[in-house]
Amino acid sequence: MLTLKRTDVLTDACTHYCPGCGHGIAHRLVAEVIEELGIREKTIGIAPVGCAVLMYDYFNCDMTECAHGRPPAMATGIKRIQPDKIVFTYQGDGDLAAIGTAETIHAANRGENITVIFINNAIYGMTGGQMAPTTLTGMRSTTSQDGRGEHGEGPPLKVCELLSTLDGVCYLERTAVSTPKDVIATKRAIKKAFQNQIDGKGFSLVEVLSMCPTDWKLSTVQSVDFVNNEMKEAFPLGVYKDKG
Amino acid sequence: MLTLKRTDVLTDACTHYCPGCGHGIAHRLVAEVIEELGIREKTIGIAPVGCAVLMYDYFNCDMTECAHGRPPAMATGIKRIQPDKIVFTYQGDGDLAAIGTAETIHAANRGENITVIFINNAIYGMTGGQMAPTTLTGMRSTTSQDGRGEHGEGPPLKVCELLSTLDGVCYLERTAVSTPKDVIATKRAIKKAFQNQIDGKGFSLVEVLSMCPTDWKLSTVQSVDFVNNEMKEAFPLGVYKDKG
Amino acid sequence: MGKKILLKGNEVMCEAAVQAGCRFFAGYPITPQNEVPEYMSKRMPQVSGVFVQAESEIAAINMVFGASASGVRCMTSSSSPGISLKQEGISYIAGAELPCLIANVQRGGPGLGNIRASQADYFQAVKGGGHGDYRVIVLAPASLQEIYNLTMNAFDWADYYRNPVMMLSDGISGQMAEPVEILPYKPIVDLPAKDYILDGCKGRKPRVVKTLVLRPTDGLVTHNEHLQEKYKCIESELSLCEEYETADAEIVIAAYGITARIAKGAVRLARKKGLAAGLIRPITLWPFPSDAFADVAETARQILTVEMSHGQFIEDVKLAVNGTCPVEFLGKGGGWYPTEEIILEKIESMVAASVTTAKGEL
Amino acid sequence: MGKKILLKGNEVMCEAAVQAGCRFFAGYPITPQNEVPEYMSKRMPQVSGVFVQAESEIAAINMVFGASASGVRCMTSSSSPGISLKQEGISYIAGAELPCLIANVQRGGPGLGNIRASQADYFQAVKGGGHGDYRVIVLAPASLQEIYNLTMNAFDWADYYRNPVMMLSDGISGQMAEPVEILPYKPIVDLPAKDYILDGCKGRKPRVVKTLVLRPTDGLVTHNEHLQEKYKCIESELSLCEEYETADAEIVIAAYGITARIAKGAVRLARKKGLAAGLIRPITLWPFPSDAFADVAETARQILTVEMSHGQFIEDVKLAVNGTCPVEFLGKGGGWYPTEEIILEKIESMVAASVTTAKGEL
Amino acid sequence: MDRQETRIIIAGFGGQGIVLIGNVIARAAVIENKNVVGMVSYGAEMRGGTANATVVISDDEIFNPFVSHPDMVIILNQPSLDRFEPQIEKDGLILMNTSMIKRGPQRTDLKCIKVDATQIAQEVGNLRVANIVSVGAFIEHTNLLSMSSIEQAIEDLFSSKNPKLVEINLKALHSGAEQSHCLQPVGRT
Amino acid sequence: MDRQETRIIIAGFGGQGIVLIGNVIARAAVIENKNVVGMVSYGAEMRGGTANATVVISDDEIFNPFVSHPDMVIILNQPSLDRFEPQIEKDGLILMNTSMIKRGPQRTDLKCIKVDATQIAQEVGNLRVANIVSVGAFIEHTNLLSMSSIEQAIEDLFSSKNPKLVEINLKALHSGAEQSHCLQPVGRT
Amino acid sequence: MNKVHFDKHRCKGCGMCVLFCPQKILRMSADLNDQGFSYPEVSDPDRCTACGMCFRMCPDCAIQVDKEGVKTSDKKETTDVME
Amino acid sequence: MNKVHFDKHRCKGCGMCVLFCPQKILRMSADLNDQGFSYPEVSDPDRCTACGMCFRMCPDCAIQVDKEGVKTSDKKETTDVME
Ligand SMILES: Cc1ncc(C[n+]2csc(CCOP(=O)(O)OP(=O)(O)O)c2C)c(N)n1
Ligand SMILES: Cc1ncc(C[n+]2csc(CCOP(=O)(O)OP(=O)(O)O)c2C)c(N)n1
Ligand code: SF4
Ligand code: SF4
Ligand code: SF4
Ligand code: SF4
Ligand code: SF4
Ligand code: SF4
Ligand SMILES: [Mg+2]
Ligand SMILES: [Mg+2]
Repeated sequence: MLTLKRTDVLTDACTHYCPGCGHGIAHRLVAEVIEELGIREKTIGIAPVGCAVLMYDYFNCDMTECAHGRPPAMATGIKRIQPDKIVFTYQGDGDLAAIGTAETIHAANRGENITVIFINNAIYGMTGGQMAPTTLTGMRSTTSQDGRGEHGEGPPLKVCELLSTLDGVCYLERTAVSTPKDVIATKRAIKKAFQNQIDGKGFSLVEVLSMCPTDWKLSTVQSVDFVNNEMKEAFPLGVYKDKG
Repeated sequence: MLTLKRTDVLTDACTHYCPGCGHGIAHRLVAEVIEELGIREKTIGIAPVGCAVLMYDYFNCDMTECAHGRPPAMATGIKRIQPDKIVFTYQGDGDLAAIGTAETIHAANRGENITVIFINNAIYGMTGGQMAPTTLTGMRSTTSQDGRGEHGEGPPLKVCELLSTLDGVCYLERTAVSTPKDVIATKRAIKKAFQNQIDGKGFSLVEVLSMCPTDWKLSTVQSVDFVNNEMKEAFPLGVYKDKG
Repeated sequence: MGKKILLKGNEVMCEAAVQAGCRFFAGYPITPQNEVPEYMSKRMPQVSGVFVQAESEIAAINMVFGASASGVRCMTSSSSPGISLKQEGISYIAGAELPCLIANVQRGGPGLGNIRASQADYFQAVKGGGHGDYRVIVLAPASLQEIYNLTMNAFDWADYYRNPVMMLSDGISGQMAEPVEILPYKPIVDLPAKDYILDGCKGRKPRVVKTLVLRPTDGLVTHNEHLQEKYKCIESELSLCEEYETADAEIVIAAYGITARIAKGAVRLARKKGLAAGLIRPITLWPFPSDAFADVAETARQILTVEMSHGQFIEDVKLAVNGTCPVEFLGKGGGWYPTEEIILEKIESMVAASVTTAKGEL
Repeated sequence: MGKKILLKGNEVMCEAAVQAGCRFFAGYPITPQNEVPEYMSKRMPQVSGVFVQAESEIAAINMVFGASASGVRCMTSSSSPGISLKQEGISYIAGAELPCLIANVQRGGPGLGNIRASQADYFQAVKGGGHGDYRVIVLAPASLQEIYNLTMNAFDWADYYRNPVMMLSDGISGQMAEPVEILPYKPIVDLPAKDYILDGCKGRKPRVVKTLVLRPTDGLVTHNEHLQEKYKCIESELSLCEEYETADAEIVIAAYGITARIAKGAVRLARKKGLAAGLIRPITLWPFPSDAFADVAETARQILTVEMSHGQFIEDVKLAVNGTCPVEFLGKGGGWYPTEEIILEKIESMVAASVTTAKGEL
Repeated sequence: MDRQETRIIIAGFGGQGIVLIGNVIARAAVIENKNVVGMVSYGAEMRGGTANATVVISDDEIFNPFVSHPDMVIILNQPSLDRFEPQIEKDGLILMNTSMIKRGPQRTDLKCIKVDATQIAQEVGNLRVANIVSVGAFIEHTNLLSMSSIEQAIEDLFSSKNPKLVEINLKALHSGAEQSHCLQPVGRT
Repeated sequence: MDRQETRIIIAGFGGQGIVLIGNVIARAAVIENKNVVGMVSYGAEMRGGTANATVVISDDEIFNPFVSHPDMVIILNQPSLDRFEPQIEKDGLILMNTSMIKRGPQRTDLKCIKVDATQIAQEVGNLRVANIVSVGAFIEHTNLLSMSSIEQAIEDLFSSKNPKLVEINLKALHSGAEQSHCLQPVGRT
Repeated sequence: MNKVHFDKHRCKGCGMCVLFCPQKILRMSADLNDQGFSYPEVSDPDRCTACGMCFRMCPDCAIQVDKEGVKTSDKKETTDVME
Repeated sequence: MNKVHFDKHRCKGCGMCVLFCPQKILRMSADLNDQGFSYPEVSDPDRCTACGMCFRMCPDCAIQVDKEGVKTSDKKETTDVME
């Protein structure tokens, strides 16, 4: 009998995430991939500053938490010293695409052999719903109260598209966790991103479109719809780079 | 009689640049464009931290000098307060594409209505020849003594290609100052980048491939050859974006 | 007296800034100061001002650098880790002698720490977390009305002295709501013309705003001497301090900001118990009101420094007192909050100890 | 005694680091410390170490954060503006209690300033330019041989106390070349096992390296108390100081680093002139050798603080002396260099003044 | 300790409108020209957990804005009862939303207001006004503030948004006042 | 001031090999077991300007590594003469590359070594060794260091790179020593 | 026997499982758990196909699904990657 | 009359003008200027076409070229943009 159940790579702790938050799904997928690849005992994860900051309490492997936006730099330090270990970062859109822009781009361009899980929920979750670099045009947040784009905020930043121009990058895919099919695709992508690292192929990043019902001020159902209708349009899913 | 001579937008000061340095040519072009567009009295220039830091001594218009890598942020502050003024930054590859990566990308993505002159000389000039983000693969510098790429430095970062993915950007062109033809093309591009600002079109950037004989440890002639043969291959010239 | 309205400390600061003519704000979210960018994002467009959510704290301070060079009253805000990131920029702005307001709504450190209130960025604010010999005027309000008033003053002082001003707030002061009277802005000093502004050189010689001084070789030495003279002038003109029941106090509590507010309650309790306690509260942390402290040290038998950190403010107290009076300490970092009772207890134990000593001396 | 070789101060520091087993360096170019990344870029691959030219100072310090969590001896280096940018990271590393070496080859500030030597980052280094109550061990060598020796020790102390160490150098010390004996590394303390390292949880429970402490509510308070206890322990074990001719000195110069070296020359000159001068030179700036200063204050008539800044170090001198001895000041920032002659002159004027005073007192 | 001031904690689940309770009480205090300080728990502490707010009211100056040992608590769910009951000052007061809390207080020194707030809110016609129901009960059984100031505060808060909200909240307020009862401390009887 | 030490400034254009002069002298001092401190001007100051280096040599401890008032200067071009001549200590020494400098020193208290360094270098066969020609002249007319230590230093520096370089530099050294002359201070005669 | 099991205490009542159950056999409880959330109940256990959609979409790993008759490949007990 | 004029004192002797002169009529001086640089001399002024290539490539604005017979459009005295 095959049982779908909580993997041991997750600790028993209940997460602090809000009901319906996409972080929970993404956590499970990363944990299952680590389990399936049998790499728990050589994995070092880096939590971001963002809602996922406490993920060190949720993962049953060595973990660290790093200054806001700097996980790729910290990962570089760890991986360069321990090339035989598996190093991943898990970052939000504020972390990875605002304050951490330089660290993201340069780790990617150096082709650091790490895996980056990028949770794009189009908002600053942890700090209570401010505009993120990925907030959609017209979308309201506590710091874009007239809707993004009305006061020179520019359009949402597309990270996969941006990074795809870098020769150093190995693999980029954008997925979602807003339907079972997307969840399956996300897991496949995450697995590939870890496998690439095992195979020494270099920088892999999976961008996951994810729900933040709380700061979007939407119900679970509305949040899922928002990802499926609005976010997927602004951020088309797919593989943006695959060096194979 | 048409006289080709030093424009008054440049001060009388002799520059501190090394013999054969591309900064001098680029300075003249920017100054001539300012003169030709008749905007000297409403232009505010931002000098980088790099060999061009002293350009405030060379330009006959309001100038400021800013923390390393932050000219686009400072320009944002100035231009947002004085939208009727013409604001340009002049930055090296270390300034714009290493420490200033985040500021560059986000000012570009916000579509700030500014003009960026980006001098790519593939090296940290001012500090004495360390590897820049744009140093070519295999090229030796004081911090890539075995040639770039041997110790995980990654390939050179291509700024125009990178920024071309941003919806907020108006105009991107890569030119050079290593032949008279290139110089003419560069001036045309710079003029367009300023004209775009005058027309309120948003973020324009001209990347100028430029000689640094001193830190390349090459003669003038060799430097010119290096730009024409090696750099142009790694950084193809052309228009990377033009919203028109 | 105008109508009082209920606002959070963070919002009070913003509204005061708006009233004082602040028309540029750049910031990046961080708890517990998020009300600041949120309020400003709404308020700035209403007054034809500019709000920019920057990509980082570093970008924000450099946007402010640019806005200030453009002559507008401007401001940024953050909390501890974000303020650390601004240190280079603050050093630049101070070096370039530009006015601006920087708010630090302090939280628990070091590192990511937590989001409870703290006063552990005292050194950073007062001694200078950035490089070089520069000074930032540091204000430490103890009530929301004072946040309101000092924020308005801050812009005046910044312009008057051409110097950045830091509002050293904390998580409690920023998050608590209290009725505040929204007074209209009136400049408290004659403001000098801003003859350094970069606004295009029409009809005048081009100007330069810069911090690099290469020539002559001792040019930067001269510039530093000029800065130091200005700082001396600020020290002589601007040291602000409140004293409460110090005249006959044997034990004087030294505290600032929210801690001073609580300490005042402790003084009240102590007085009720017949203990001669008092409070000295610097309102400006830099310039530090050293003279007032020295005076107090002459009459007081002991000074008790209370701070929500592990002994930072106390160094300035000791420097001011210069050994003329013993200085005791009560404080912890990381989100420890003093109460009137804890402070009272400490006062009582100090009294007891001094009585014992007195006896022992007989 | 081994053979002496001629190296620049910056290179001496690098070679000592390599000898002490440093195997990770991340940095970003900045004058006057460029020899450091340049040397390391060459040397690290030779010893199977890692050199990374980071995209910024911020990235560099966070790479070091990661390398240290991996258990390797590691280091970063910069000069003043770049060190300001590292303040957030330093606060994190200190909060996480990880060892590393951070070198600041100080230059003139504030802002971009210039590239001459300076000592104006004293406050930043010693008081903490970052947020929160953390401490960094700060070393101030006065010769290249001392740079060599202290750099090796620095890694031991960092490991032993699980704390970042800062080498507070300056443009002169970094750029000057002097013959140095390249001694082999020997640990000076028994090094504890690194049981905090993240290297995959094989055969053990997973570990976490972090600075966020949310639970229990007072968890961060407890963590801070733990840090403070460690700092007290370091203070009691590690305060280092050199005294020169202080025994009978009436005027004692207090100075550190390159300034102390020059001051020593001034003491020699003064002694030749029959003036009872001496020198007290802290080798560790934090922990500050307060006891030694207090002792000196008991016998000296006056103390003269000399620093290449506008009065930072002097505050620690005053705090240590606590009013028991007058403390005079000689110093400027922005690239001003003291000479033996200038210091001697100041000593002479102090002597003259004190004679006058003595007369006046009659 | 003899204090002039009343220190209140309000606690419940995130969605129960805790902040609004604090806001209404604080505004009413301002209307009565009292000194008042309000604060809301903030940040990551909130996520998926309980929320709480504090209000301090006094005729005199308020020194400590931070409440660790409240005189009165308004508790809307079980976990908050567990957490805050031990912190209440001796002889303090506790208000419990009995719809969400099964057990009574364990301490015997507390005055206890009970109100079936969720139930009453349902009757009023909107589950979300359970918070204001509690306020009604709270004001009814304490001498802290007058009901009319609370009414005024509710009007100030809602009239600009939606007049209908004023109506339903006032209704909730009065239902809470009417349909609640106050038990004297067990220990004292 | 009575000092044990000799403080030297070497100055010229960027490409004239100023740093090497300092290096050779400092290394020779190390060979003679003297205390020595060397320093080179650095950074943006260099760009397009003059370069200079300093060396302090002493049998005793060296306290101040920074030279503002040299006892001796080696000057390879005109702008450097203009800049450094006023800074030389009283009764100091100046070495001038007369190929590049038209006027003599203006001060009358200085001992003056003259060497046509560029010219001699050309004769030796390589314009770039003009710097070592100057070193030869300098050592010949001062008592600072022995010629053999300088020779040793040159060997240490160049032998690993290219033995031919050793040869030509030694030749330059000796030509400089031979083809230079030293004038006593004008003021004294 | 139920093929789907809920860890009521872990559940945050988000309703994702209800939303994505293709059989529409899940509904939220009237009761609340200790955290104050209602949680899913199976209205018609027999119609459960053990498809795992609820498991996949649950952000809190509060669901277990037993797929009878499906063989467990050795190491891959939990998998979303359909091979 | 020479069409090309050099500001000897501004020149840094880089040789760019020499390199790019299509007429190959420029050479570096044996003499050095005050900065210590040799500077360009025109070997055969008559062959100068006033093409401006030297001007365009000079990093130090040390060159002036007079284009006789070419009309100066009012505001555009100096221009590299060939219209
Ligand atoms: C230097 C610094 N700046 C800002 C913050 C405050 N902060 C914490 S999390 C966060 C952003 C969270 O958004 P995101 O990265 O998108 O993660 P999410 O919470 O949405 O998953 C911010 C700005 C901080 N802790 N440190
Ligand atoms: C924060 C900070 N980091 C580093 C430096 C040192 N620095 C000065 S210029 C420069 C880079 C110069 O290279 P580039 O930007 O390419 O300009 P170039 O000199 O090549 O024109 C660096 C790293 C600094 N001044 N400030
Ligand atoms: S705020 Fe948003 S991202 Fe954060 S835990 Fe809640 S739902 Fe998830
Ligand atoms: S170092 Fe390079 S970029 Fe800098 S002035 Fe010299 S040639 Fe130009
Ligand atoms: S396993 Fe499938 S059918 Fe069964 S409850 Fe879950 S989603 Fe519904
Ligand atoms: S998806 Fe999970 S958390 Fe959400 S209601 Fe269903 S079981 Fe509960
Ligand atoms: S104008 Fe043309 S032809 Fe005349 S010197 Fe210059 S490059 Fe040569
Ligand atoms: S291009 Fe200019 S600087 Fe270069 S040699 Fe010719 S005139 Fe002189
Ligand atoms: Mg987010
Ligand atoms: Mg460059």
